[in-house]
Parts: sequence; C-alpha cells; structure tokens
Amino acid sequence: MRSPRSLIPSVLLPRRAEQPYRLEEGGAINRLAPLPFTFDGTSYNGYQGDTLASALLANGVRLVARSFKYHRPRGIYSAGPEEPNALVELRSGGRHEPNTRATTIELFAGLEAKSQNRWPDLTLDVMQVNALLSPVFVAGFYYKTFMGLPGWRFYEHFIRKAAGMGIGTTLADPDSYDKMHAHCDVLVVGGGPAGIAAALAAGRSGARVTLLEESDALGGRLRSDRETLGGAPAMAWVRSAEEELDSLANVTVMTRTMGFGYYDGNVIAAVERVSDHLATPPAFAVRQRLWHFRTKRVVLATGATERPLVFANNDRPGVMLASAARSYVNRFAVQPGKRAVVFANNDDGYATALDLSRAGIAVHALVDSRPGGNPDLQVRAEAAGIECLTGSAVIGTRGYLALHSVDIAPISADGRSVTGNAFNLSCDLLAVSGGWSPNVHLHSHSGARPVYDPAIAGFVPGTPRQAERSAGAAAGSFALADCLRDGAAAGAEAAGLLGFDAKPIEAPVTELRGAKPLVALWQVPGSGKKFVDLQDDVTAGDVELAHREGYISVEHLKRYTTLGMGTDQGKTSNINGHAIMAEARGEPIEAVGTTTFRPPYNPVSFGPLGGRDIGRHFAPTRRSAMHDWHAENGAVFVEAGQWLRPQYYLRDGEENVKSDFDRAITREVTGTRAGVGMVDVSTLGKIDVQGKDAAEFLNRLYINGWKTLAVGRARYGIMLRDDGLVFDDGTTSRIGENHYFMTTTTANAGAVMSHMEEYLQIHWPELDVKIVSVTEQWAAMALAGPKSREVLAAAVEGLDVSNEALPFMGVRETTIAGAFARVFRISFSGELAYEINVPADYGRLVWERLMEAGAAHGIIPYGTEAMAIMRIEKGHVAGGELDGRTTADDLGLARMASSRKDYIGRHMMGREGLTDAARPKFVGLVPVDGKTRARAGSILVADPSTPPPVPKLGHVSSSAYLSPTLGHPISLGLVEGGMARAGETVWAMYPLRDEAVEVRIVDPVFYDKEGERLHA
Amino acid sequence: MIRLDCPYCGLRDHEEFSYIGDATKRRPAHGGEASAEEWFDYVYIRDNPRGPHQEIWQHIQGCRAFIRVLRNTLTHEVTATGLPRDDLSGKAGVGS
Amino acid sequence: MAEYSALSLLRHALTGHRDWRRAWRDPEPRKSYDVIIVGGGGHGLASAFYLAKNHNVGRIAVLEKGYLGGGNTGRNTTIVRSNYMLEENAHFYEKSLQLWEQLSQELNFNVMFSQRGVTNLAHSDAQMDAFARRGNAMRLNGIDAELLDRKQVRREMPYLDFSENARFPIYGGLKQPRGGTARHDAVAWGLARGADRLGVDIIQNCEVTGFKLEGNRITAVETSRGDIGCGKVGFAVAGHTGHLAARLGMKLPIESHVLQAFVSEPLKPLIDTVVTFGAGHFYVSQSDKGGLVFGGDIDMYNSYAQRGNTPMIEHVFSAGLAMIPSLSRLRVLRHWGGIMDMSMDGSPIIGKSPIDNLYLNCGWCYGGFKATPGSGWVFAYTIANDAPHELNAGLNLERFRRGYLVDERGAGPYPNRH
Amino acid sequence: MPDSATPMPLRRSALAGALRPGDHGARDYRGPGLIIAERHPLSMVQIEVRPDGVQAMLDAAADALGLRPPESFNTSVGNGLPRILWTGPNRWLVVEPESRDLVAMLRDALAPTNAAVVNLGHARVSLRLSGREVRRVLMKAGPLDWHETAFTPDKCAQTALFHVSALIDCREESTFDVYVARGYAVSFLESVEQAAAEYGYRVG
Ligand SMILES: Cc1cc2nc3c(=O)[nH]c(=O)nc-3n(C[C@H](O)[C@H](O)[C@H](O)COP(=O)(O)OP(=O)(O)OC[C@H]3O[C@@H](n4cnc5c(N)ncnc54)[C@H](O)[C@@H]3O)c2cc1C
Ligand SMILES: NC(=O)c1ccc[n+]([C@@H]2O[C@H](COP(=O)([O-])OP(=O)(O)OC[C@H]3O[C@@H](n4cnc5c(N)ncnc54)[C@H](O)[C@@H]3O)[C@@H](O)[C@H]2O)c1
Ligand SMILES: Cc1cc2nc3c(=O)[nH]c(=O)nc-3n(C[C@H](O)[C@H](O)[C@H](O)COP(=O)(O)O)c2cc1C
Ligand SMILES: [Zn+2]
Repeated sequence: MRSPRSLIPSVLLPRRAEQPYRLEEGGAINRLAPLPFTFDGTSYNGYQGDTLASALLANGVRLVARSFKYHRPRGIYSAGPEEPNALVELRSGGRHEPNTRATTIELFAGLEAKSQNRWPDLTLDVMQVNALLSPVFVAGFYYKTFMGLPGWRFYEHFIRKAAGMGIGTTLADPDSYDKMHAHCDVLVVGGGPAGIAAALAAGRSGARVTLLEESDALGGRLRSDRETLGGAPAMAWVRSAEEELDSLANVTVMTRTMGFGYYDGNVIAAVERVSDHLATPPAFAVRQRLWHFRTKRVVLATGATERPLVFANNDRPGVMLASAARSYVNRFAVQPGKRAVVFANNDDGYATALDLSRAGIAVHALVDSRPGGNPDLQVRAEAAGIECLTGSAVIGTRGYLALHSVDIAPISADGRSVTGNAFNLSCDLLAVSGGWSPNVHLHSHSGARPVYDPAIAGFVPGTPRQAERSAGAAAGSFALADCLRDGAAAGAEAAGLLGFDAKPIEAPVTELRGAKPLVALWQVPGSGKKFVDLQDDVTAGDVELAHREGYISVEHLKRYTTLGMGTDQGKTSNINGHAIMAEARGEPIEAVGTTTFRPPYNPVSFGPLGGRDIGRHFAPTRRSAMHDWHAENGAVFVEAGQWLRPQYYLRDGEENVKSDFDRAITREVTGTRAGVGMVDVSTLGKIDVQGKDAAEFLNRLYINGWKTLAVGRARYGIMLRDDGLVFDDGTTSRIGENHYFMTTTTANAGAVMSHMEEYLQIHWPELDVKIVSVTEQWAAMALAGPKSREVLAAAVEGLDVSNEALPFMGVRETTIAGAFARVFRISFSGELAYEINVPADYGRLVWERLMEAGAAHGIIPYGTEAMAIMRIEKGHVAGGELDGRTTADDLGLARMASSRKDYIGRHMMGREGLTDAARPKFVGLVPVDGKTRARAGSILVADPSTPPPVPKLGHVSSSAYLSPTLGHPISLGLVEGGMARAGETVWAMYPLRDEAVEVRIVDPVFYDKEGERLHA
Repeated sequence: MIRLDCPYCGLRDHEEFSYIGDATKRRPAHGGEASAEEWFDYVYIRDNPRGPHQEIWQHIQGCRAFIRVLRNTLTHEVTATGLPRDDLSGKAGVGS
Repeated sequence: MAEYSALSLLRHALTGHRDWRRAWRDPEPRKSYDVIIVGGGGHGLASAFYLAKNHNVGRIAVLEKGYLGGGNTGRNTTIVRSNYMLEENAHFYEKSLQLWEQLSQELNFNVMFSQRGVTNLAHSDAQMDAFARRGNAMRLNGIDAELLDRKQVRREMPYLDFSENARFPIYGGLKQPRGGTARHDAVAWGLARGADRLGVDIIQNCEVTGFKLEGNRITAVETSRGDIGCGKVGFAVAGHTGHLAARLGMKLPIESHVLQAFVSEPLKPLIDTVVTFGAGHFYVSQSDKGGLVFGGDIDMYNSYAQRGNTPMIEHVFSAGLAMIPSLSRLRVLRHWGGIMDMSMDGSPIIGKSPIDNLYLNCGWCYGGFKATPGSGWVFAYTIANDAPHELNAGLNLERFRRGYLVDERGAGPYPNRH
Repeated sequence: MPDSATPMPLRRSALAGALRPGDHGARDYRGPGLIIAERHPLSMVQIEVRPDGVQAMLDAAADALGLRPPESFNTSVGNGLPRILWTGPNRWLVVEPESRDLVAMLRDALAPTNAAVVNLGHARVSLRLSGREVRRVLMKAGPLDWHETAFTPDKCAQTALFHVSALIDCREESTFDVYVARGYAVSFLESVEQAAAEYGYRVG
C-alpha cells in the first residue's frame, strides 16, 4: 500500500495544520494520520476516520452550500446520508461527482471538493437576489407565468440555469464497475446494535447470513452515542460481536455496502463502495460493485432518522440535528460550535446537551417544548450546569452567513401559540431534535405500506409483503435494550423459519434512563421563513399555499411544492410537511397519509448499474469460424444483430471511404456474376428437425407442402404468424428418412426456434418431433457464379457435382479437405451456386481450400453489400420486405400456399384488411432517367407536386445505388396495385434529402427471369 | 426480480425466461374448423386480470421448457408453477 | 377565477399569497351527469375540457379513483412527438402536437411545453432506411422531420459515444425539431383547472366499481361514493381498462404491463434535447428541475404493480452508459413504474365500444402522454357526435377483427413486443 | 461423418489466437486466483427422445457408453470418458475428448429407441475454470447459487453467464467446465478475463 502522503501533490501540503475545532482527545479518528484536502481551493487537514463534513467543521468551516431556490447560506445539517444541505462537487476531471454528501464522504489524502450552485463563490453568491424575490418565488409560481411571448423556450433557458445543482461532467469515467450475484438464507440490512444482534442470533444457528452496513464500520448510532453495554462502552460490545461474526464461516459482514432497493422475489440490490474512500481505485480494482442478494429471509435493521423542528429561519449554518451534534463531538472529536443551544421535543435533547458540555461546549440553554420536560433528565442536565427551559421553543434565529443567536419564548401546551416574551440568546450552534422517523424505505420498496404510530409520531413498518421483518429503530423501538432484544429476536426468527435451530441471544444490560415520550411539535409559532424541506427550500408557508390552492393530497403537495423530491428524498422533511398539511386539512396524519419511498434508498451512481455491460461489451459479440480470415483479408465488418459480418473486402491501397468501397462492392458483384465468388453465410439460423412427424410438422409451419420432398432435396418455404402475416422464410432440406435441416434468416434465428418449440411443447405435444439449433455447429459458405461448379469439383473429394448428379435444389454429403461437408445447390444470388456447410472448426480450413481451388478462376470473397445487391437483382425478399406488416400475397408469394392443408396463419390471413385490394404489393422499380437512385425508405406517390398531406401508394423497401449487372440503379418496393401497374411510372419521394425520382414499375426479378443460370 | 420455480431447474430469475403470456388461451385445433371469432379470440383477446394470472414462460436460458406460472399481477407474487397443461387455478395464495 | 400571470403573481405576493383560490373545486358528485369520464389522467381531463369547450355539453364529471394525474400521466418520461409512419397515427399525433403548441395559453397554465427536439439514433443502414421511410412519410404529411448523418448528430450531441469503443456505432438519426417535453403534473393540473372553469365536476377519490345496465346502455356507474347516473360514459383509465371493461363482461385486445422510469439527481443543464438509443432501450431528457429523466422498455410480463424489477433497470443503465459514457458518476435518485395499456398492434384504441353509450380511450402503450390534448380533442368529438372524427377513425376497436392493423413496428399480436 | 479410421483434419478452435498463455491481472503471493484452460477438441453429442422412449434409450446408451445417462435433472456423470450431462427434459449431452466417431456410434446404438442424435461437437467451446476464486468469478458471471454447499460436483446447470447462454458442469469443488456457443467464444473469454483480473488469472 502506498503511504497516503506520497499521493499528495505538494500544493496540497498543509498550510494550516491546526484544526481549531478539534477536541484534544477522543473520537474514532487516527490522529497519527493527518490527511490534507481542499475545499473551494483552500487547503485543510483532517484525520483518517473523518468525513469531509467532520473535517470541515474541525477547521471551522460552517458555510458549505447555498440552497436550491433562494440561495440561502447553508451549513452542515446532519452526520449521515439524510444530509439536505452539504452537497459538494467531489473530485475533478472524469472523476467529477456533483451533489455528493459531505457527511458520507470518507476523507482521503488529496481529496478535492467544491461548493456548488453559487457564483462567484459561497460568500458573495449573486443569486442571493432570489431571496429578495422569494415573496414571488413561492411554490409553483412558474405554473402561473412565463406563458406569454417570447415563449416558454426563452424563459426556460434562465429557469433551467438557475435550477439544477451540481454540474455533470462530459468526460468519460476512468474507473470501472462490476456486478456480483449472491444468495443467502438471512440477509440483515443495517449494522447497528439491532442488525448486529440479528446477525449473531441467525449466524450462530448455522444459517448463511450476510450483514450489510452502508457506512465504513459496524455500530450504527453506537459509534456516535455515549451508550454503555454491560457497564462498558457500547463500542466494546460491537467489537467483540464483530469478532464473533468474523469467526463464523457462514456469516459475511460487508461494510461500505448499501442495500438500496428491495425488489420482488425477496431480492435486495446493494452497492459496495469498493474504492470511494481512496483517491483512486488500486490496480484492477473497481470503484463500485453492484450486488444482487437472492434471500430467503430479510431483517431490516436500518435504524431511524432524526427530524428537524420547523421554526422561523431554522436553516442557518450552525443549526443542526441533535444526533449530528453528538456524532461530531463523540465520534469525530469535533466541536460543531463553541456556544450551543439545544432545542428538542423529546429526551434526545438532554443526552445531547450533556454530550456537548462534556465536550467543552458552553451549552447556554436546553429548550424542551414539552410542558414540564423530563424532570429526571433535567436534574442531570442542571447538575452539569445546563439551564433547562421547558414548555418553550426557539421561535427564530439570527445571523446570516452563520448563526449568532436564537430567540426563545414560552409556548402554549398545544404548541400553537407563543405565550410570553421572547428573549435572545447568543450561540453559534443550535442542536435540534423533533423526534425520530424509522427508516422504512426498504420495507416500502418491498411493496408494503408503513403505518402511522402516534407514540413516536412517525411511520413504522406495516404488514410485510415479502419474507421480511424490521427490527430496532427501523421498527420504531428506540431504546438500546429494545433494539438489541428486537434484533436478536428477528435474527432468531428468520433462521428458525428456515429450519435452523436458533436460540435467542442474551442481550447485555443497558443503562436505563427514565424515558418520557416525545410530544409532537410540527410547526413552532412565530413569523419568518420556516423551512420544512431544506434542500428544495420548501417552507411551511408553501405547504399552506398548496393547501389553499387545492393541492391537498400529500402526492399533490409533494409535486406542487417539490417537498421531498431532492437528493435526500425527504428523509428529514416528509413527515413534517405531511403533518403541517394534516393540520391545515384538520385531519389526523393517518388520514392524510404519506408518500411512497422508492428505490434507491440513497442515490446510486449509474456506473455499478451498468457494470461491465458498456462500451464494447454492451452486448456480447458473435463471430463466424472464418472471422479471422476475413479480418486478414481486408474485410470491413458490420453488425448483424450480435454477429459481425464482412460488409465488403478492401484491397491494399483502398480506404474505407465511399469511392473505394463502392469500387469494392461492384468488384465483388461483377466478379461473382462473371466468374465465381464466395460469401460467409454462417449466421443463417440452422435447425435440426427429426422424428416420425417431422414432415407433418413442417407442413404445419410452412404455407407450402412438404410431404412430397424427397431425401436429398431442398425446398424454399414461407412461415406465417398465427395472425396471417409473414414471419420468416428459408430453405429446408430432407437429409434423412425422418430428418430435416432447416435454415432461417439471420435476424429471426432465435425467434423461429422458440416459435417451433412453442408449437411442439404447448399446442402439438403429440407430434414426434425433436428439434435443436445447430446454427453454431455448421460454418456455412455460399459459392456462387458460373464458375462455381468447377471450383467445387476441384475441392470435393469423390463427389459428382455435375448438373445431373447434383441438380438445382439437390443436397449431397461429401468431404472437402478431409472434412465432412454438406453441399446444398441453392442460390440467393441468382447464379449457379452451392451452399457448403462444414463443422465449424473446419470452417476456415474448407474456406481456404475453396479459395485455393477457386484461385485459377479468379474467385473473389464477397460481403453483405454485394450479396444484397445480387438478391435485389434477383428479386428475393429480405429484411426490407419481411417487416412484419406484409402478407404472402403482398410479396407475390401467395401462389406457394397449399390449399390442401392447414398451416399456421391460414385462418387469419383471409381477413378483409389483409386481402384489401388497396394493399401495396411487391414490385421492381427502375429510374425513368436510367441513372438516379430511388433510395430505400422513399415513399411512392402519384404526383410529386401534390401539397401535403400527400396520398401514398407505397414505399421503396430495398435499393441498389447501382446494379453493376444492369448498369443502372434498381429498387424493390411495395406499391398499390402491384404488378398490375407494370410499366406505369410513379414518383419515389425522399423529401428528407429533397429528392424525387420518377420510377417505372417493373418485374421484381431483374436478372435471369427464367432462372437459366440457376439450373445451368 | 421475480423468481420462477422451473419444474426442472428449480428457482430461477425471471430474466432467464421469456414471457409468452396468458396460459388460459387454447389454440383452436389444427385442421379443425374453428370459427373466425374463435381465432380472433385466441390471437387478440385477453382477460388481462388484476390479480391471479396463469401465464406461460419459456426457460430460454435454461432447459428451454415452457412452464405454466400462477402469478399475481398486482403483487408479482408467484404462488404456483407447473407444466403447460397443468391447471393451477385454486392455488392462488395470500396476495390475491 | 383569477387569471394566472406575472402581474397577478406580483399582486398576490404583496398579500403573502393568502388570497389564491383553489385551482379546481372539490364538488360532491351530483345524482347524474350527461357525460361521465372515468379516469382523471391527462386524457380524461382533456376529454372533459374539450367536451365543455368545443361541444358545450352541459353536465360533465371526471371520476378519479385516486389523485388527479396519479396514473401514467404522473409517471411518464414526458416525451412529446408526432414522428409516426402510418397514416392512422401520423395525422392524429400531429393534431395533438399542434394542440400542445398552444396549450399553456389555452389553459392559462404553464405546462412548460419545451420543443427541444427529439432524435432517434440509428445504428445500422437498415435502421437508417426504416427511419428514412418514417421521416419521408412525415414530411409528405406536412410534419417536420430531419435525417441527420453521423457528423450532424455529433455536432448536436458531442457527448454521445463516437469512439472506437462503441459496440453499435451511431450511423445517424431521425430528428423531429418540434418534438420535446412538457411538465407532466402541470398538464393534469392545468387541464383540471381549465375544465373546472368550464363547469366540469372533477371528483377525486371516487373509484368506479361497476355499472348499471339497461339493455345495451349504461344507466349509472357504481362508485366508491355511490351510484351516479349518466347519459354517456367514456373510459380513459389506461392500464386499468382491462379489468374495468371486465365489469361489463367486455374483453379487449389489451394487456397491462409495467414500464419503469428513472430520474437522476438535479444537475445544471447538461442535455438540451431528447435522444433515444437505437441499439437498446434507452431515452433521456432533462427536466426543468435539472433531473435527467429516462427510461427503457417494459418489464415484459403482465403487471398492475407500479414497480418494476432489476433486469430492465440494469439494461437501461448499460444502454444509457453505452450511449453517453460520461453519465457514469451521476446518481439515480428514484425509479418507479406505471401500468401500460399495451394494445395488440401497439397503437391506441379510441372510439365507440360494443355498448351503445360507452366510448373507449385506451391502448396507448408507452406513447400516450404526447397524445393527451389530441386524445381529449377527438374523444370529446366522438362522444359528442357518437361517431369518430376522421382523425381517430382508423384507431377503432374493430380493426383487430377485420385485419386493418396499425402496427408501426411490425411486431405482431404480442403486446409486450411493441 | 467419416469413422475413426480415416484421419480427421486438424480442428481450429474458436479461441485459436485468443488465448494468451501466461499470468495476467493482479499478482497475489498465493498465485493466480483463476486458471483458464480450453478443452479441445471435444466430441459433443446431444441425445433427445420422446418421454415414452426414455428408459429404452437410457438402457441402450448405458450399453453403448458403459455409462448410464443421469435421470435426475441438472446432474452429470462420468469421469469425462465420456461425461454425460442432463440438459433438459428427455435431453442429454455426451461429451468426451475427440477420439472416435461418437455420433455414428450413438446413432447406431440408439436407432431402435427412436432417439434424435445430433452432433454438437463444433457448436460449443468449453473452458475449464478452476482455482481459488473460481466461484467468485462465477458470481460475477451469472445468477445461480455458486456456494460450495449449493453447486456441488456432478451438478450441472444452464443459465446466462455474462449474457451468453452457458452450460456449467461442476467437476470438483474448485473446478468447473463451462460450455458456450462457439460464436461467442472470444467475447466470453474477454468477459471472464475482465472479471478475473482483480484476482489474477493464468491462461494454461
Ligand atoms: C414510465 C412511463 C413512461 C412513459 N413515457 C412516455 C413518453 O415519454 N411519452 C408519451 O407520450 N407517453 C409516455 N408514457 C405513456 C403515457 O404516460 C400514458 O399513455 C398517458 O399518460 C396515459 O394518460 P391517461 O390519462 O390515458 O392515463 P392515466 O394518466 O393513467 O390516467 C388514468 C386514470 O384513471 C384512473 N382510474 C383507473 N381506474 C379507475 C376507476 N375504476 N375509477 C376511477 N378512476 C380510475 C387512474 O387512477 C388514473 O389516474 C409513459 C408511461 C409510463 C408509465
Ligand atoms: N435517543 C433516541 O431517541 C433514539 C432514537 C433512535 C435510535 N436511537 C439509538 O440508535 C440505535 C438504534 O439501533 P439500530 O441498530 O436499530 O439502528 P442504528 O441507527 O444504530 O443502525 C442502523 C445502521 O444501518 C445502516 N443502514 C441503514 N440503512 C441501510 C441500508 N439500506 N443498507 C445498509 N446499511 C444501512 C446505517 O448506516 C446504520 O449503521 C440504538 O442505540 C438506539 O438507542 C436512539
Ligand atoms: C418527469 C418526471 C420527473 C420527476 N422528477 C423527480 C424528481 O426530481 N425528484 C423526485 O423525487 N421524483 C421525481 N419524479 C418521480 C416522482 O417522485 C414519482 O416517483 C412518480 O411520479 C411516481 O409516483 P410514485 O412514486 O408516488 O408512485 C419525477 C417523475 C416524473 C414523471
Ligand atoms: Zn428449466
């Protein structure tokens, strides 16, 4: 491992070593490993174990962001993933990451972070003017204006610039990602006390257990709270539990791994942050990894999130969650301020006040909104010299770039009104707690609906929809002892249900505190902006406005005000917003309900979701047995589905530019037509069909008859879908008594196979037919051209290939270069031609043998372009015509249909819409001027001068810019009336290029109409 | 990930299968003289229920068998699987 | 009710916005209505709006089982275009696009219709030819379309993968400059407010559970808020058409499938148009809030759950990254699903039904948001005149039986392949 | 096909030129985590029968091969000379190093049972993956439960590995034979190598 320091560019070397807000001792940080970093260009030092947030606070940096809409100054608000304010741009170049939560970034040497959504900088952000316009910029204001000239596109330009937050890079990401598939009996999500207890209970039973923890270490809240277990600091218990878990072979503990989504089939998806805590991933390591956990039982021990209190100007830098303040002093040994006030509606306030003063922070007051507060805890606080103000509230704050004081006043028991004079108290830290909301996110993802529990004034898990149970704070039990008991019970239950003998584990004793329930306080009286959703600048006033305008369902509230739609997905704000709406509606919260949590639990990078299936590996690549030969001989490849096929072959001195490849294509066509050429047709689908009923089966699949086909003969066939439209075409040969060899188009190879399997397995299981795809078994090459027979004769071993011995549509077996070969005398090109199939490993051998045998006749390899031109010249239908919308009759193939049998598609092909005389039919098209090409995709019309909408007669389905054989462009198409209009002219319109070509309707077979060459 | 219990291969991701559709549709007999209406019903018309649904999947990445699945279209819960001709109605579970 | 404008906004600012009135009323259902539209999505609301505006039908109600726009209208990737090849679709969707162009003014509600252009990428010559056929047909129908070559695409979208590393190189694309996006929720709310101002009763939390029939006529709809008498009934319930029609013993050539959508964390402007991948399923645009909004193909199995699964999710991201590699470190914020009414030929069904006074508006597949105003416009016409307008004449229910299919993809009678 | 008497020409593997013998990826003092070796040339023959013909076929095959094809789904038998894998209902794959005309032999032997005997000897490539991290590499490749308690020797299964249809046969605790369609061979090998790079791999 390289030492951290060696990573540091000298400019980053510490200029200001001291960390003014760092405590002398304590905290889970490594003071021996100082880590330099920069924020907005200034260099600072933190320690290993810090987050960016704790390191910034240690250095006294409090203003870290500007809010979304009003650009209000904002500070660090939390110590976890719920952070609404402190979003920064992390790293640079291709590794630039906008909107990254400072509170979850593990500090590393050389870390670079920038604030975002401000200009020119945080202190003098010109967009602050928005704050002045805030009276206008209320929720949904943009729906009410910007409708007039110059039009929305004009206004939008500015709105969009102002909206958004971080800036996305357009540079490619240098890091890589991958995916893992895992299975386990019990998956425990969350590594706090409840999760640890669950993993222990299940693990000891021998079940396959995996424990996921999003942060860098186990412990959960225990890392931040000064809890004791069995008389010792709680973290000692965590460490011993961790040791035991590590010792169990059937248990896997994964830190830095967030379960982000709970999907069907009890599958949980997670992202492992493999290298995010490092400056760059080590060699061969990925940055992040996607995990799929296919589980039998799930325990959700995801904890709870503390929520703010809603009072005037509750957003200033220096205001933070009480649990966060405790994290900073206890876990990071950082003072988030020097002079604190604590404001809570629950017992958390006392623990917080005590922890803060223990950390040397002057706690000027503990404000408990509950009338009477909690006397037992009050005694302790006062013993520590902390003044407790019960039945009171913070009704406002002062300061701009940072908090400098708060206004406190007594409030009525129902919390709705101020009952006495306010007084001002100076402080630079205000720790607030409005209670806790269980993290029911994954529970919701699984399809379940959380229910409201007045006891904690929050939503707790409802009836599970999948094999899942929540435990600990996630289930609404907040006392450590309960969390441990609950977790252990959940773990034991999960293993037990799977047949493992799991005994409940004995939970260590906890320190008991005289707990008193919270008293919900949703909105503190007083005037001023009261922020509900800090990230999206949604205020209590906005919620009330939404109510006034009729957006009273929580779903409309959310969408109208954008409450809970930010990167934190309302972790801290939803419940407050919904409660304020409930109050406005005068209905209980359970009646008003809540919005749905959707995956991911916290935002997830695109990278791991794409894994390695990107770039060149977006889809696997399929190569024929002759691929390397093609590459060595100048082939330019083209994608045909997943296959790579030679498009044409360039010769020395030729570039892949139009003039050159046009020459190559023409060369390949003329070479073949005049002499002999060879093309790789291995990609055609090939299906081996055997069984007593094979002929009957083919008879049902194809529209034409198969009973009469003799062994050693091939036949062309057309398949329809049940709806009567053309599905696929190809030749099938009879190679044995009950043995057939079918070919399909390259595009439909897979579809035809499944189609046949469906009929055999579902509709006609009584047929004795066995099929298997042999596409990959056979390398296939088509040898075409007047000289092809000579070439073949020279290559085959002991086979008479004369016209008599091997007539058109004949099939023979032989060997070439010692390899078994099946020779089909069939032709796509319209020339005398043979398709030769050999076992794939011999493909190149035989190809080279034929090339060698053909050398004397000037054999030329040809690609898909030349092949396409020749099939167009011959009027064969292909992809352009078989587009799923054509009938056999449209394509002039109806005559093939047998009237003496039933076959797939027969019953629906006669519907009036499919036999309508107005349907375009297959024809050939030649330019009247004899030189201008009618491109594929042109629309055929009667009169080019008709203004839109122009009546359409059909379209051009395939076209050759030049038929080297005929010396002019030719096209195939479908036109109303079809061959009945032979000789007439129509216009091929290509307005996309301002082209209009007058074309004459002709026979689609342009070449060797009588098929003499085929039969030669 | 919906998990389907292939009678041959066991519990597998639905990603290994290709979805064919409503299993209650019976193709009119080959060679029979089914009416145009029967064909229309077979090819185009679907019950499309909201709840238990018997459907055909092909284990295309596995044994290639076609299987019948009883799945709740509202909850995605799979309550039974079998061979194409098995009748799974009545095996609908809690979700429905 | 008060007009929305910059001025009224300023005026209300002075009074702390305390005087804004409800955007639409929340009436109790009456005993009966001349026309009941079932479904308070974009289509249902637009139908009610145009019934009142163009055909001055008296008493109209829109019944919504949940909250307005909570169906696919509120879940879609908001792409608006009229780049269709087949006649039956082309003219209808173009009419809809023209209505979009004036919708904000017509409703006095900013639906943020942003004509940022829609480009479909092509990755083979065959695909270019297919796009050309579509684009040429569009132009001959008087609809804007441009065929871009690789260079032009690169000029407009340099962030796409033009490297050697691309598995399926970009050959070019078909662009419709007038296409773009709109703010989905605003469409529902604007139409609701507009319809309400014309006297339409918009009734939320009112689920239609059954029907009372006399002969071949519906006399009343049964709802969670009691029976409501009706002259005519229009279904605009998208993915729910199948089981609602079943209450009338009616079966349709429709399957309901789940389609997922995704949104990223908010970003400063990054992608200023709409672009779709041609070698996989992925399309993306950027919302006014800054989130990249994107999606892919349906999950492939029948579903009424508004949640999807990981295979399509992963496909969407690998396709997205194959198309735009630099998205790699951005984060997805949320994903959800909607219930697609997939028809057997991939085109909508909008017209009369076998029941005398029932009209169907369904089968929109993944493409009905763009149809919202057009759909309402022709559906209102069809209901008012008991006969389809020429714009939706070809999109009738009978076409499946008769074989006049409107199959843009040529995928055949397999709903999950359209 | 010519019988074993006539010498067969040399077969060219789909991986010819793609295999780069030697150690690659991360270095680990314990040696490479994965060892990749191609098995070539192989004879591979598929046998399929109608349900009613299964027993007769199994008997005939047992006589001809000296090894009875496994009746339980997704299992395989044999030491490799030959190895027989269940690949689907009433369907098996017989695999052995190419030494005789297996197809012809089986066609004759099974003719009375009305079995379809199909030569797939060139249709698939087979990689032997072994070593310390082989199961982790498979975890990256496909969705099955690769745990040593779940995927045990003589179990076989079909699924997609790196999006390519594959047949996987567990030979020993840390040794798997993987079969994929020939056309995907090179692309598949690249994926395996990418996945194994962080553990270090040896192409032998
Ligand atoms: C993820 C996704 C992405 C999409 N992307 C696009 C796109 O980019 N472009 C595009 O043009 N289209 C897109 N679509 C399609 C488009 O969203 C829909 O076709 C269109 O919004 C349908 O509108 P609607 O009003 O017909 O249906 P909906 O908006 O679904 O409205 C139907 C309403 O009927 C209500 N309802 C149902 N049953 C009853 C009952 N029994 N009683 C009372 N009310 C009932 C529902 O609650 C719902 O509110 C997408 C769809 C989804 C799901
Ligand atoms: N003072 C109070 O009122 C109060 C309220 C709530 C909790 N607590 C204390 O907090 C603790 C609760 O214990 P607990 O174990 O239930 O919760 P916890 O908060 O201690 O632990 C939850 C853990 O789960 C992890 N996590 C959450 N979601 C995750 C995901 N999707 N994937 C992976 N990891 C995830 C978190 O990182 C955290 O480490 C107890 O000590 C309890 O006393 C106190
Ligand atoms: C075009 C569009 C943009 C969206 N942008 C956001 C967003 O920025 N933040 C967010 O939390 N959700 C966003 N959503 C998703 C909604 O929160 C919500 O998931 C969706 O409307 C489906 O509703 P449901 O999740 O409540 O079922 C967006 C949805 C759409 C259709
Ligand atoms: Zn199977």
